Amino acid sequence: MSSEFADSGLMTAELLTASAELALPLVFFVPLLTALLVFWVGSTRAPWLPPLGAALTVAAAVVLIFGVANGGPQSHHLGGWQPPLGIELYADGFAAVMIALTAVVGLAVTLYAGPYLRGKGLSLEHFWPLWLIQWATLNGIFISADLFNLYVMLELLTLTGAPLAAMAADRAALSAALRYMLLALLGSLAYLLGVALLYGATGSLHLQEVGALLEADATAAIAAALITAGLFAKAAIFPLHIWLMPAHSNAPAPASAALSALVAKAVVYLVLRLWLWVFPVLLTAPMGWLIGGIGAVAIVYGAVQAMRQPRLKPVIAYSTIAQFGYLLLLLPLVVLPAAALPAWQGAAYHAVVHGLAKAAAFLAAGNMIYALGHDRLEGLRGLTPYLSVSMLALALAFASLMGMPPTGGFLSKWLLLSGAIAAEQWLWAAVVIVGGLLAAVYAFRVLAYVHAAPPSGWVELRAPRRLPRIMEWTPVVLALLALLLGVSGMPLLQLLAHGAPEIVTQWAE
Amino acid sequence: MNIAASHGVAWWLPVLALLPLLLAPLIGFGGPRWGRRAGWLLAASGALLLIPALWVVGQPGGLVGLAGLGGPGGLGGFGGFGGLGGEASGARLTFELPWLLLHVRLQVDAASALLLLLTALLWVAAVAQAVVTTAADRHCGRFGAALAVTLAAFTTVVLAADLATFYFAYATMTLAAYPLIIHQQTPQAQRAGRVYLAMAVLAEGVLLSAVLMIAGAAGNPQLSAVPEIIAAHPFSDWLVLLLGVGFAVKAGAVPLHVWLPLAHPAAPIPASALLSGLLVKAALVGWLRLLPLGEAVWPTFAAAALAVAVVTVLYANLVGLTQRRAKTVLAYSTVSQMGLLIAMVGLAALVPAAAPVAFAAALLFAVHHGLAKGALFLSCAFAGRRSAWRYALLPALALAGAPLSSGAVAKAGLKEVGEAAALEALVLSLSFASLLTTLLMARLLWLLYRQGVESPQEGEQRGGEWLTRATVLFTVAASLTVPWLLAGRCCPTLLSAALQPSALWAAAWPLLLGSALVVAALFGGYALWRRSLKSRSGNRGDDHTRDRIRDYIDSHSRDSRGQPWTVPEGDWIKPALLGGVRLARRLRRLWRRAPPRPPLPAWGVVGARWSAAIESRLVALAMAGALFLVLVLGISVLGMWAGR
Amino acid sequence: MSQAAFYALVAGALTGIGIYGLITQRHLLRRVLAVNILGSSVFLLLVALARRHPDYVDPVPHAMVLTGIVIAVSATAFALVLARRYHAATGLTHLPEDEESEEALAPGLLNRRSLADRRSGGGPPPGQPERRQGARRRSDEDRRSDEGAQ
Amino acid sequence: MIRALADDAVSGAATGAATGAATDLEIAALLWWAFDGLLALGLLGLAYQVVAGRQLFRSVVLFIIYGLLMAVAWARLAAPDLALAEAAIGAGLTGALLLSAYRNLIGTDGEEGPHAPITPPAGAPPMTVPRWAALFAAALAGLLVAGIGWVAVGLQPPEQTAGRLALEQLAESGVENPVTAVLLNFRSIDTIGEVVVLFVAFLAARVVAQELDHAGPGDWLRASQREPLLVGPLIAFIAPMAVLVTGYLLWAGGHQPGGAFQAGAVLAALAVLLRLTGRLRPRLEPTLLERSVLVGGVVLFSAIGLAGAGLAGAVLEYPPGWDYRLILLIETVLTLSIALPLALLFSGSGGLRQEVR
Repeated sequence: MSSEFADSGLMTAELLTASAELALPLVFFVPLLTALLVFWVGSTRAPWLPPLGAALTVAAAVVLIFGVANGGPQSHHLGGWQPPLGIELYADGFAAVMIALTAVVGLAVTLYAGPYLRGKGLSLEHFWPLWLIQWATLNGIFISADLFNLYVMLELLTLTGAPLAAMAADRAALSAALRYMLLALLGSLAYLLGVALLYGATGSLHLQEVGALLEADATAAIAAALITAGLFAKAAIFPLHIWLMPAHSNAPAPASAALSALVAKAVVYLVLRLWLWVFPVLLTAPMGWLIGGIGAVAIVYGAVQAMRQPRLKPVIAYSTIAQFGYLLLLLPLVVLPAAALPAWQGAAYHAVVHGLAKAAAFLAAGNMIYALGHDRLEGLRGLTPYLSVSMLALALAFASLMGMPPTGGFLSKWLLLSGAIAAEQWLWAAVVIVGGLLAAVYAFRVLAYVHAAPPSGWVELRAPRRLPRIMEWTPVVLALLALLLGVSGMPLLQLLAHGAPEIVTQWAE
Repeated sequence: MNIAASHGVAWWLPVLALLPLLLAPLIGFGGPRWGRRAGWLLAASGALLLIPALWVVGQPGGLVGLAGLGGPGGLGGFGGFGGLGGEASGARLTFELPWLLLHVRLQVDAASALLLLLTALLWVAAVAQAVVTTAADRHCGRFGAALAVTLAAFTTVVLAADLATFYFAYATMTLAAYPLIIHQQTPQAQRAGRVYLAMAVLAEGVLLSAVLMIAGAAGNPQLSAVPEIIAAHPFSDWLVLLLGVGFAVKAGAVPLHVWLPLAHPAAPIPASALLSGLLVKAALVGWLRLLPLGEAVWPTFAAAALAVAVVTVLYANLVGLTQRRAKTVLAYSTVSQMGLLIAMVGLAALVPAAAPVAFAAALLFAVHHGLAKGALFLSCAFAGRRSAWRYALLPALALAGAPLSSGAVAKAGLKEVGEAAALEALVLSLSFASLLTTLLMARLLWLLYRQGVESPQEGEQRGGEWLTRATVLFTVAASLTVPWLLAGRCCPTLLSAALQPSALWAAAWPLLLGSALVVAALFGGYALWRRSLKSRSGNRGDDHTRDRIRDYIDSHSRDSRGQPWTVPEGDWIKPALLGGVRLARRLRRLWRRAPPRPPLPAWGVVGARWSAAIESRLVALAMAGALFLVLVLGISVLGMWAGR
Repeated sequence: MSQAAFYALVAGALTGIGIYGLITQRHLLRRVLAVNILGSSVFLLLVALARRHPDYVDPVPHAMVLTGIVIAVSATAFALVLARRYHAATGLTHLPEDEESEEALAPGLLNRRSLADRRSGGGPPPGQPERRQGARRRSDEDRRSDEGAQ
Repeated sequence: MIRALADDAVSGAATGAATGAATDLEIAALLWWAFDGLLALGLLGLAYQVVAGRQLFRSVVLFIIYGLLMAVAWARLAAPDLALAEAAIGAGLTGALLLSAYRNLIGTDGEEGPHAPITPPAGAPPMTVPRWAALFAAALAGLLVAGIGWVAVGLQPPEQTAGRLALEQLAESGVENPVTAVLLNFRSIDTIGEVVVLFVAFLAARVVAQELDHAGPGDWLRASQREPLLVGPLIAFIAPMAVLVTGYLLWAGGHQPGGAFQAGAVLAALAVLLRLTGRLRPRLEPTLLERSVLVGGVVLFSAIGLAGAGLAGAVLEYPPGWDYRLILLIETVLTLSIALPLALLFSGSGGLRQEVR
C-alpha cells in the first residue's frame, strides 16, 4: 500500500519534471490568452475569468518551479530553432525564484483588485487585460534568453505599467505617467542601441552566447553603459527615480503593489542578469564601486525622502527606491571570492522578500484608503478597528523591510552583510547596516502614528467603510510569507543554486 | 544511551518551539472565546517542556555536566568534568531541521534541561494566571499572542544549537517582550517601553556585530564550536567584550540595568514574572554558550565583570530598599541577584579551571532564582489583600538564603565556586549579599503588608480566584522543592554540604542579623512615630490607634514621590534624559547666540526643506536626462578601462 | 569608410540630437518628437549594421527594425493621448516641474516661498486675480488630499 | 580608394548601374556618395530643426519629411521592406498622430493659426532649459555621439551571425522573403509581442482617454457642412485602391518586400483618411466584431503556436509542410489586427462606425 503511494508519488514527480519544459512557454501564454479572452468577453460578463486565469498561471508556474527544483535549469527552443537563430526560453533558479514571487504577488493582486476597484468605483474592464498581460510580460522577462525579445517585453512592461499608474488621472498621476513614458522610452531606446551594438559585435542576440563571445572592448563598454543606464531609467533606480514616487503612490493599490513589487523589480532583475551573465568581463572593481555606490546613495536617499512624507503610500514608494539599492550592492561584492556566494544569495533573496513585503505594505495602505478614504499618516491615529489586521500586515511588512531578525529581510541582509564582512568590505557592510537603521526610522515613524492615541476632540469625519474579508487578509498572508522566508530560507536558496552564474560558482572549488 | 528512544523524544523539540507560535494567532485573533481556549492550551503546552527536560535529567549521567559541583572528590572535586558547552559525555537530545532558517539545530543537554525545567514550571503558572487575570482586558488577545511568541522564542534560545537559530530566537524574544511591557498603555508603561526598546535595540546591534563577525569567520557554526572560533579569532578580545556587553543589557548589569526597574513593574503581573524569572536568564545562556571561558584567562573581561557584579549587587539592593512599590523592589532584587550570576561569569573568565563549576552553580542558582522570583511576582496578584505578604514569605526567605531553603542550596553552590577558585572573599561577600537581600525582602513584605492595610481590595472578587491562588501556591511549592530535588539528583554532596551545621549557621547569620536590624528599625520607627503622634494629637486615647495608623500612612503615602530618600525608578535614566535635553537646549542656545524664543526651526524642518529642494531639482526630466548621459559615459569609461 | 559605417556615423549623430532635444526642450510634443528622432536613429544604426557584410544583407536587424517601428508608433500614440489628457486636466503643455519647481512637487512643505507667503500674509496681492491654472491646480490638490491616492 | 568606395556603393546601389565601364562606375559611385552625403546632411538638418526649431507646427511637418528621407536612406541600405514600413508608419501614421495631437494641445481656435510662432503666455516658462544647461547637455550628448561613432565605424562584422543562419535555413522556413521568415518563423514570439504591444497601447489609451470628448479630427468637415468638391470622388478612388494594395502587399510578403505590417499600415492609413473626411465616426466602446479583430491576430498566432507543441515538437513550430499556408493565414489575420488598433489610436476612440449621411 505504502509502496504504491510512493510509486505514484514518484511518477507524479517525474511527470511534473517532464512537463516543466512545456510549462516554460505556458507561463507566458496562459495569462496573455486569458487577458485577450477577458477583453473579448468583457469582464462584467465573466468575473470569474481573471481569477481562473490567475490560477492556471500559478499552476503553470508551480510545474515550472518544480521542474527547475528537481531537474535543474529548463530550456525551450521556440519554433524548434536553435538559439542563435531562434529564441530560447530558459529558466534557471534565479528565474524560477522570481516566477514564484510573481505567482504569489500576482495571485494576491488578482484577488485583491476585484473588490478594491469595484469598491472605489473604478472600472475593471481595462484593468484586467492590462494586469494579466503585465503578468505574462513579467514571466516573459524572467524566462526570455534573447536580448531583442527582452526589448519587446520591456516595452510591454512600460505600456502596461504607465496606464495603471495614470488611472487616477489627476495632475500628479498624469504628469508622473508622462515622465515615466518619456524616460522609459529613452531607456528602452538606449537599451535597443546597446543591443544593436552587441549584435554588431557578436552576431548573436542570445544571452549566454553573447556573454561567451563578448570581449572587454570599447563596443562592449558602450553597449553595457547604454543598456545599464536604459534599464536604470526603466526601473527608476536613483537618480533616475523621478517618476516612481508619484506613479506608484497615485496608482490604485493593487496596481501600486504590482508596480513596486514586480514591474520595477523585473527590470532590476534584468540588470543583474545581464551583468552576471553577459557582461562579467566588464565587471571590474571600479565598475562595481560605481554601481554599488549608486545603490548605496539610493539606500540613504530613498530612506531620507521616505522619512518626510506626510502620506503612507509615498513612504512605501520611497522605500522602494531605497530597497533597490541593496540589489545593486551585489555588483561590487560578487567580484570578490569571499563575498560572491553570500552576496548573490542575499541579493536574490532580497528581491523576493522585498517583493512580498512591499506588496503587503501597498495592499495594507490600500485597505486604509478603502476604509478611511485617505492615506494621511495623521489619520492613522485613533485607528478604526477594521484596520487593525491591515496594520498588523503593515507592521510585519515594515519589519521585513528594515530587516528585523525573524523576517526574511533580516536573512537577506544577513547574507549580504556576512559577504561584505567576509571580504572585509567595511563600506558596503556599513551601508547595509545604516540602510536598515534608516528604514527603521521611517517605519517606526509610521507605526508610531498607528500606536498613538487620537488627539483630544478627534472626530472621524466619515464613518470608516467595512473591508471585505479577502482584502483584509491578503496583505497579512503576503507579510506572513515574507516572515516565513525569514524562518525557512533553505528551500529558496536551494532553488536559487540551480544554474547560478559562473562568476559566482567559479570560486566554489 | 538509547538512540531510538532519544529520537522519539527529540521529535518534541521542534514541536515545543512551534506550538506556541501556532497558538499565537489563535489567541490574538480568536476573540474572547477561542482566544481563551487557546490560552489554556498554551498554558498546558508549557508542561510539554517537562518531557525532554525530565528525559535528560532522568538518564543515567544525564546531569554529568553538573557533576563537578560537589562531586565525589568533595568540595574541590570537579575532575572528569567535560564542560557544559563542550563535548560532554552526558545524555543529550538533538534534532535538525535543515530547511529551516540556516539549518536549524536544536539540542537538549544538561544546561538546557535545567532551564527547560524552570521554563516549564513558570510557563504553566504564569500563563494560567494571565488567562485568568486578563480575561476582562480589552487587548487580552494581543497580550496573549505576545506572551506566546516570547515563550516560544525563549524556549528556542534554550534549545538552539547553532548560531543563527540562537540569534534569531534571542532577537525575537527581545522584540516580542515589548508588547508585554507597554500592554497597560499608561504613560509610565509607554516610557518603560521606549527605554526598553532603545536599550534592547542597541544591545542587539552590539550582539549582531559580534555574531556577524563569527559568521564571517565560520558561517553558521554549531554553538558548541563557537567558543573555539572566538578564541581563534584575531579580534577575540573584542568579541568577548561585545558579547559581554550585549548580553549585559539583558542581564541588567549596573549601569545598563535601567530598563529593568522600569519595565518589570510596568508589565502585567504574569508578564513580570516571566520577564524577571525567565527572560533575564537568556543572558546567562548566551554567556554560557558563546564565551570561550574555561580555556584561557580573559583578564580585562574578568575584571570588568567582577567589578560590575560587585557594584550591581550593592547598588541594586541599596536602591531597591528605597523603593515604595512592591514590584519595583522585586525588579531591583532581580538586578542584584543577576549580579551574582555575573560574578560567576567573571570568575569563570578569571580562573579557567573553575569555569565548569561556576556555570553549574550559576545554572542551579538561576533555577532557584527564577522560581522564587516568579513566585514572588505572581503573589503580587494579591497585592491589596492582607494575606499577600503571607504568600510571599516563603519565597522571600528562600531568596534570602534561609537555612534549609532552596536558596541555601543554590548559595552553597556559589560558595563552592568561591572555594574552587580559591577566593575566600567571595564567600564572605555572598553572606553580605544575603544580608542585603534579607533587608530587601523585609522591605518587600512590609510594602505588601502595608498595601493590604492601606488600600484593601477585599471587596473586589475576580472570577477564577481559586485558580490565581493555585498558580501562586504551585509556584511557591515548586520554588521550595525543585532546587532541592535537582541538587539531590546531580550533586548529592552539595546537599549534604548544605545541611552541615556550619553551613546552616553560615546561611542563618545574615538572615538573623538582617532580621534583627529590621526589628530594630521597626521598633525605632514605632517609637519615633509614637512620639510624633503624641506631640501632634495631644492626649487622645489609645483605642483608636488603628485608625490613626491608617490616617498617618495615608497622609504619608500620598506624596510618595516627593520623599527625599526615594530614588526614582530606573535611577539614572530620567535625570540623564532630562539633563541631556537641557544640555542640548543650552548648547544650541550658545551656538546660535540667540534668545531661546521664538523657537528656531527644528533640524527636522531644515532637513525636510533640504531634501525637498534636492528632490525637486532631481525630479526634472531635463536633470534626469543629463544624469542619464553622465551614467552612460561613466559606465562606458570604466568599461573601457576594464578592457585595458 | 564603407557606406554602412558612414550611415552608422549618421545614426550616432542623430542619437545625439534626439537626446539633446529630449533634455533641452520643455514642450511635451517636442519631447515626443525628440524621442521619435532617437528611435529612428537607433533603427538606422541597425539597418546600417545589417548592410556591413560583403556578401549578404542581414535580415535579422531588419526584422528588429520592423518590430521596433510598430512599437515606436504604439508608444508615441499612447504618450500623445497621455499628453492630451494632461493638457485637458491642467492646461499645461509642459511637465509641472518646468512650470515652477518646488511648490508643485513638494506641496505643503515649508520651503522658502511658502515661508515668504506666510510672512506676507499669504495669498495673491490684492487687486491681482489668481491665474486660471493656479486655481485649477489648487482644486486638484484639494481633491487629492481629500480622497487620497486612489 | 575610389575603387573601394565604388565597389561599396555599387553593391548597395540599384543594380542597373553595375554594368557600365570602369569610369562610369567611378562616376556613378561618386554620384552615389554625393547622394548619400546630401541625404545625411538633410537628415541631420531636419532632425535638428525638428527638436529645436522655432515653430512647433513646422517641426511636426518637418518630422514627416524627415521620416520620408529616412525611408529613402533605408532603401539605399538595401532595406526596401523597412522603407515601405517607415514611409507608411513612421512618417505617415506617426505624423498624422502628431498633427492631431498638435491641434489638441495648441488648439486652432483663436487667431493665431497653426503657422504663427508660439509665443508663450506671460509668466509661463521659456520653451527650453537655460542656455548653460543646454550647452552642458550638448557637450554630454556630443561625447556620447563621439563614443558611438568611434565604435560604430570600427565595428568588424563577425564571422557568424544569426542573419547568415537565417539565410542558410531560409528554405526550411516556408517563405522566400528572409525578413518575413525571421518575423513569422524564426523569431515569431517577437512578432506576437509586438502585436500585443499595439493592443496594449490601444488599451492604455482607453484607460487614460476615457473621459476625453471625442470631437476629434474630421469634425471640421462636418461642422463646415460643405465638403470640398474633390473629396468624394477621391475617396471613392482611393479606398478600393488601398484595399487592393493591402492585399498585394500581404500576398507579396511571402517572397518579396511586403508583409503584414506594411499591409496593415496601408489599411490603417485608409481608415485614417476615412476618419479625417468624416466617413468614419468614433464610438466609445468597441463592438464584438472589433473586439474579435483586435485580439484575433494574437489569439490565432498563439493557438497555432501552442498547437505546434503537440503537432511539431515545440511551441511556435509549424507542422511540416504547413508552414507557408499557416504563415499566410496568420499574416492575413495579423493585418487586420494591426490596422484596427492603429486606426483606433489615431481616432482616440474605442470603436469606429460608418457615418450615416
